[in-house]
Amino acid sequence: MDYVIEMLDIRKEFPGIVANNNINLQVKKGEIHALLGENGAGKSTLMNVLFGIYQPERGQIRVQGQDVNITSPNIANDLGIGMVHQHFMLVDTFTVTENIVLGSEPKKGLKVDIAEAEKEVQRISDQYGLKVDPKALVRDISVGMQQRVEILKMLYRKADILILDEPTAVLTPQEIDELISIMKSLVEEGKSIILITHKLNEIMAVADRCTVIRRGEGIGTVNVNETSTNELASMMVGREVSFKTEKQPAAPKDVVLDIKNLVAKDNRDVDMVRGLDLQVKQGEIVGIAGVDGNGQSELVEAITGLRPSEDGEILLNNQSITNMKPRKIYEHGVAHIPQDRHKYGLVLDYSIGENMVLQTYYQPPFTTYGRLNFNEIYNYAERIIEEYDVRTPNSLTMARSLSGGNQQKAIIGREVDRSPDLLIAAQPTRGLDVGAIEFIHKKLIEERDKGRAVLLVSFELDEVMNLSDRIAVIYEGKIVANVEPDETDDQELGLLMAGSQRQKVGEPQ
Amino acid sequence: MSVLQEIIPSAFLFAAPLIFTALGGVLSERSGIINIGLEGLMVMGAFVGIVVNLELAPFMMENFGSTGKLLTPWISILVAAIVSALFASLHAIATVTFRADQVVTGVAINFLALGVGLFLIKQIYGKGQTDMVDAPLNSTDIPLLSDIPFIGPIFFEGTYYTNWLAVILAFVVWYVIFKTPFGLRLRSVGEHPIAADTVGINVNKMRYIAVMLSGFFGGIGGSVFALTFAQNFSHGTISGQGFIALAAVVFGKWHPLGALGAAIFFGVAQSLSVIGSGIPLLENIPSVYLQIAPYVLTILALVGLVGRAESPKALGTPFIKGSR
Amino acid sequence: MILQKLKGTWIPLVAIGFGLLAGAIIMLLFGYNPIQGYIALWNGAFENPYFTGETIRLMTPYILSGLAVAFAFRSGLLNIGVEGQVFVGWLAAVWVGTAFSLPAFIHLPLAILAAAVAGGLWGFVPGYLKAKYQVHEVIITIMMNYIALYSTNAIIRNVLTDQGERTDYIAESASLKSAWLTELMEFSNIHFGIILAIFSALFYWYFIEKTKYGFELKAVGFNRDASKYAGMSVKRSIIMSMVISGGFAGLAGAMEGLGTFGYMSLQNSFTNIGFDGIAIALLGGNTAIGVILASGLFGVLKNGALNMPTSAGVPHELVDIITALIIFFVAASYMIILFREQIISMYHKLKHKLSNISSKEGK
Amino acid sequence: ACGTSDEGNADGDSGEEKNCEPSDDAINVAMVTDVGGVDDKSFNQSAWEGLQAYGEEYCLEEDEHYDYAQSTQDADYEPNLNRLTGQDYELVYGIGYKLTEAIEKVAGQNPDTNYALVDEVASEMDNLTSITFKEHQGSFLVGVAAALKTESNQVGFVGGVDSPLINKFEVGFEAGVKSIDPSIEVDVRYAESFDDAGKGRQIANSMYNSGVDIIYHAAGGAGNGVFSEAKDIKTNDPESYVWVIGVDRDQYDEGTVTVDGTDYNVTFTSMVKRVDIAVQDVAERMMEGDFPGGENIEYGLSDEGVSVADTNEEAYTEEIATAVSEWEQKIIDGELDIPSTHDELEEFLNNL
Ligand SMILES: Nc1ncnc2c1ncn2[C@@H]1O[C@H](COP(=O)(O)OP(=O)(O)OP(=O)(O)O)[C@@H](O)[C@H]1O
Ligand SMILES: Nc1ncnc2c1ncn2[C@@H]1O[C@H](COP(=O)(O)OP(=O)(O)OP(=O)(O)O)[C@@H](O)[C@H]1O
Ligand SMILES: [Mg+2]
Ligand SMILES: [Mg+2]
Repeated sequence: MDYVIEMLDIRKEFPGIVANNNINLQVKKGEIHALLGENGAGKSTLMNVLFGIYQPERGQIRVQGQDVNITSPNIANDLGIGMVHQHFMLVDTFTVTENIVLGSEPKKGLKVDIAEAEKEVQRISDQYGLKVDPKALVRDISVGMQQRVEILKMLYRKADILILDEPTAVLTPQEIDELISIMKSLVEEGKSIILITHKLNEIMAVADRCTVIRRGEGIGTVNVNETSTNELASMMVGREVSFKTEKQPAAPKDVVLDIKNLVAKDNRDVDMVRGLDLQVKQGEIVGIAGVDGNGQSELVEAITGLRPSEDGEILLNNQSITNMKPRKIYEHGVAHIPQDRHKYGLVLDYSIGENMVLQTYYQPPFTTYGRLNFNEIYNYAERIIEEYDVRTPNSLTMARSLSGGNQQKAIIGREVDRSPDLLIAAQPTRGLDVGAIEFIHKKLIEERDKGRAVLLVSFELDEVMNLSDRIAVIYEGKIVANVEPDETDDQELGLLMAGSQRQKVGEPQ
Repeated sequence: MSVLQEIIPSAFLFAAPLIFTALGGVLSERSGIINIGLEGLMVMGAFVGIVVNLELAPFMMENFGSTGKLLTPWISILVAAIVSALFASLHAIATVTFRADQVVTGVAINFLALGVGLFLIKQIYGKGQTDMVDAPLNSTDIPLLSDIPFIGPIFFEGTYYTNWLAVILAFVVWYVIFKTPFGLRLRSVGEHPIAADTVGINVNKMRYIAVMLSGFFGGIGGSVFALTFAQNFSHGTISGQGFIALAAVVFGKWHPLGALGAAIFFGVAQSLSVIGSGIPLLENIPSVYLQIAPYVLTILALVGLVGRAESPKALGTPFIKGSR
Repeated sequence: MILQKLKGTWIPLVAIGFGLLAGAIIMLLFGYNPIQGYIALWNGAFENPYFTGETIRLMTPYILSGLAVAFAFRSGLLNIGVEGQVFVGWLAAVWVGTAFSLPAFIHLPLAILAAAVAGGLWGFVPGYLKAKYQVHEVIITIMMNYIALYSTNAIIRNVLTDQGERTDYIAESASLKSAWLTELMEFSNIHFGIILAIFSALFYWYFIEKTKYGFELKAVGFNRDASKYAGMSVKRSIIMSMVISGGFAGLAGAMEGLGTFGYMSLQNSFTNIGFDGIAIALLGGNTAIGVILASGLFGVLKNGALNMPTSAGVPHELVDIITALIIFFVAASYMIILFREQIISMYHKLKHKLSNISSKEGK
Repeated sequence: ACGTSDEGNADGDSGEEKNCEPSDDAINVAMVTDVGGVDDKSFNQSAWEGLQAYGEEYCLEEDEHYDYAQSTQDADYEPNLNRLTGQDYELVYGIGYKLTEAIEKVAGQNPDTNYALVDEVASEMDNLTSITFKEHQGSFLVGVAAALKTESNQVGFVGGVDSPLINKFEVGFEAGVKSIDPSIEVDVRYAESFDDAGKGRQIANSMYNSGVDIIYHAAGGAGNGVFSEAKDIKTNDPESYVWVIGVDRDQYDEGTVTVDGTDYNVTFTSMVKRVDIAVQDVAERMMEGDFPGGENIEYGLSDEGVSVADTNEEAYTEEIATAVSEWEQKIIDGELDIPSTHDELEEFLNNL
């Protein structure tokens, strides 16, 4: 059998941790090969080894049957390997084209031939149906387009073997569909794809085969059409998992959050929230469904005081919290799981313990007479770590050294444990594995059942549908529909999110 | 004589060394390496420029007469630039290869340059400062251009080729940074080194080049300063110009033409403060106000006009391959 | 945790070793006797109580300027303005010291306070501009240095004196000097400032490590967005950090005004106390105890350097070179770590070889 | 001690063999520089030359019988004085007014050693003498010369830091100029630094542009900028009429310009301050058992403590020299009191 890629018996260690051990990965030409594993299982590490960013301690790599020694991304490029990294590798201040040609620029005299480059980018993007604006600045484009820029980067370099590390984690359902069709057309062109994802249904939908790794060890490779999501999931976690989160019907009571005619601007001074109304009651989960960039982030930031409200009113338990300082808003009983955990959620250079009191450090018992009480802080942190199953050596460990999933669990523990009246969860499971997702979903429902109001913002329809007691669809800064999850389906939600009016059931807007 | 004709040449003269040095700063910082050592790089440039000039001038004048004398400062500047580039490689080794704190290494560069310069002066000349050079840079009227009415006398009469070299270099650096593949790569390294690495750009090499270029430019700046102003080398020859150049880098928002403008702004502010006491209108203002005027003006300009400058994102962070 | 902290301390020690070694090599290259040179350095710093006292006197302002830089560093700010803050602190201390006649227990604290306040004000400007208008603190602090230099000179000339070169001596009641200390150290200029400096270091440690304010400041230093998210006031932290940093620097000025000199004279250029402070802060890893030790090193080197030309004929600039190299080596601690790894692996290889040999011999 | 010896000056290097024995009654002397350092081309250097000359005269060894300690900051003065005292030097000089406080203190603590302060009057002590110079007298004479030389009737003064000491130069100069012709304008500016040659040059540029043709500088390193500017003007136009008056030492060498093989010199004259003579003089008086403790010896025109350089014979003409020496005589004879402060200047000008 011809394999385009063979990684045999790979071992990669980091100080104090074996990220990959005995891993085998064989990719056939023209297939989409999924790589599955929990957070921290070692998927990205394995791909970074293949792409020449890390050197393995042991093992062998063959490309098109040839033994190779990939010591740098350059060599990987030359071998036709391209990679879209889990965290995008784009320079914000550059244009799309500049990002794509960076490192292999077409020249005219001494100059970068930008016009030629733009033409080429346009050509490739037309060829594969990747809609991008070659002249746009990367910082101004949506995440989905950034994703496509990353793919273009590989295609521009004429890569035949494409590695996509969790490409769908940040995409909207529509964008995911687009990506899937892009991937299919790429393999038709004879390219091979290694796809990392936590979403089993995506694997079922596009992949031909799937290799599973667990805690750094290779578990095995299966043909996708001979397996089921359940089997994949249990291979991955090593036990049975359930997908549909069990929950009782909601029993909503008093209104906790009441937003009236809210207006908020984004960083470029453009109105993003434009007269939005929203209510969340005790004991219910309200899911905000919408395509990224319709004012979700601005809405959450306005509620939490991180962004000024230009107009309208935000009431919490009938008291206005409009334009209060974030600290005052927390003190009024709001908790917030932020959407970007590295940027907002954690001080990566603080210990996990210190991060657990990031909002409450100044209150007793953590501070008495201005002095921090480290015993109290670390005891408290140990309790959260215990309760929320945060996998870390101890509470003195730096937040930076935890895996993404565990960082997220820590944040959720911190926010939930404050017993807020209103819990805002923005993309709480982004990039997490099914085990972690299951855990977090359970926690959110538990909170609801304790009588808290939960506002969920997510780009993943499944999540919104699964968890919410009520779905509010956001479009261009307004709530355009309020629907019950069991009275709607993906199809209809998708249309609403794209701005079409609702016709079937519920109150007309 | 018009006030402009008085202020501009003197401002320009003062600005030229700042422009060179600030361009170096822009290059280095664009690659992500903070360069507080600009002062030290200027010191090194001044030291080498003066010593080479002193040693070379007799030979050149003997063999090539007045052409030799004209050439001497240029050779001195070139040698100073090269030596300073080598000297700056220390900063590169420390910050790039050994991931040293860039601010602190810069401070060390400043100490080291002065220490080495004075130590060697003592070894060479047996005293703490050199004599004045015989072949300094001299002003000239630029042929043709100085005949242009109005503009000519202000910009091209009694000016220095180094002034214009500075301006031209600012445009060259601008072109290089924003138009060439090298510049694109340089900027990517300063903004997102990990991304640059994944497309096969050698981040460390780019940073070495940028820092050494900053030494090269700083060396030009220092030697031009020494060869126009003090014309000798001592502990006080370079007294803060490097820091002003650093300010010009930030003031100019890490843009070569911005740095050019900022340096000229400093030059004008400085010559206003100098000339002010000779202008009847300003004569009665206590001199301290004129002395602090350039610095106060800078602050006001930053607050009022320029506002927030966005530095290269990776500025100050060492690149560790494979880090997340 | 203690082990983790201790792990870092060997690096500066090795760096100092490397720096001195490099200095010795330079001395050999240029025909000086390094042993004599270093003996002269040592004697210059410690030969008798007088010089020891002078060394301590020299390190006193360094402790404070080091703390000033370190404090700002901790909240992610680079205070290059310590030079200027030292000047205004010095001036304020001397001003209060000369203008009033008060009992010592009021006068001295008042003069010290004035210095801290003046330095703090000088730090407030860049802090405020950074917080409010987002202008880079580096450039503002550089500008503020020059403004301080020229304004203090103007005030000395026009306000504190009638076109004089230096102010009057401060009143006895505002002086940090004490007959007792002076006698103990054979008339050296050591003064009680050292105690103030050490207390400041204690304060620094307590504030940064143990209080909620320190917690907030460090969080802002590490991650502004997360701090803002967590409800901390980023602006207030930035301003507070620059003010306190400037306050430390002002105290360093008070050491000169109330301790070493007892007056302030027209300044021709900067004192370097602030620039040295940057190096000291790093050398000390931005910790209180580290800053004290690093200041000690600077005190010894600078004071000892003065003795090198007269006692060993070595130009004192050599010490500047050595100091710079030490800073380099500390900054590039990664090099030292690599160096250690190299040595360890060499040691293991050697051991391996030796055991191979011995096992062969065994056969 | 350091490196190669400079052309022929008595560096005292161990290299050269001496064919004489140190004189028995010679005393061991040393000096502490201010931050300018021993090579400042100014009074520190001049003082050291005085000590070297003294060493030469009595066949002494540097480092053993005479030496200097260099200060890098103001706080170094006292330790340096103490260090030299501890090394058993019998007479220790402090060079520069900045050492006043330090030397007073050290002298008080070490009654067995003698001290001498240059450039400032110290408080009275048996083992401390003060050496000052009547810079205003010398400055007056170069002012006279400048007034006779100027064609534009505009002259300039560039000072380092505006301070009483530098004011003496300024005031004397202005008095001299106005004594010849009260209508001559004197443009006075300060660089506010002794180091910043850039500023010195910009000031000079501005002055020459505004018509000044002679600049007297008392600005140390910043004064180099004045020379640079004048030399640049001269290089471009050898016919141009620009002059610099040097300070402290004869700055003739600083003024040389070669244009197309012809040598010119922009140094019109210099106000020379003979610290070397003064230093040697005090040492010799101590040798003779006549240490002037508690006194202030003021070196002026009469004892050649200050003088006017006449090296540039072409510029500093016979005529000017004659006129200057007439004024000099008047001063020496006490017929004329030269002002040394702004207040005195005002009075002086009123009486013209
Ligand atoms: N540069 C590194 N230094 C130290 N440890 C690392 C490094 N990179 C990864 N690790 C560790 O190696 C293990 C595997 O990480 P990796 O990023 O490969 O996981 P992953 O399977 O991609 O997880 P996720 O789904 O969260 O992206 C984790 O425990 C991680 O903490
Ligand atoms: N990324 C950054 N780099 C440099 N400085 C920053 C950065 N982010 C914030 N700052 C500084 O922090 C200051 C405070 O930020 P911001 O304007 O977000 O404050 P705020 O919390 O909204 O305060 P307020 O509620 O009082 O308006 C800014 O003015 C800026 O000087
Ligand atoms: Mg991953
Ligand atoms: Mg705000």
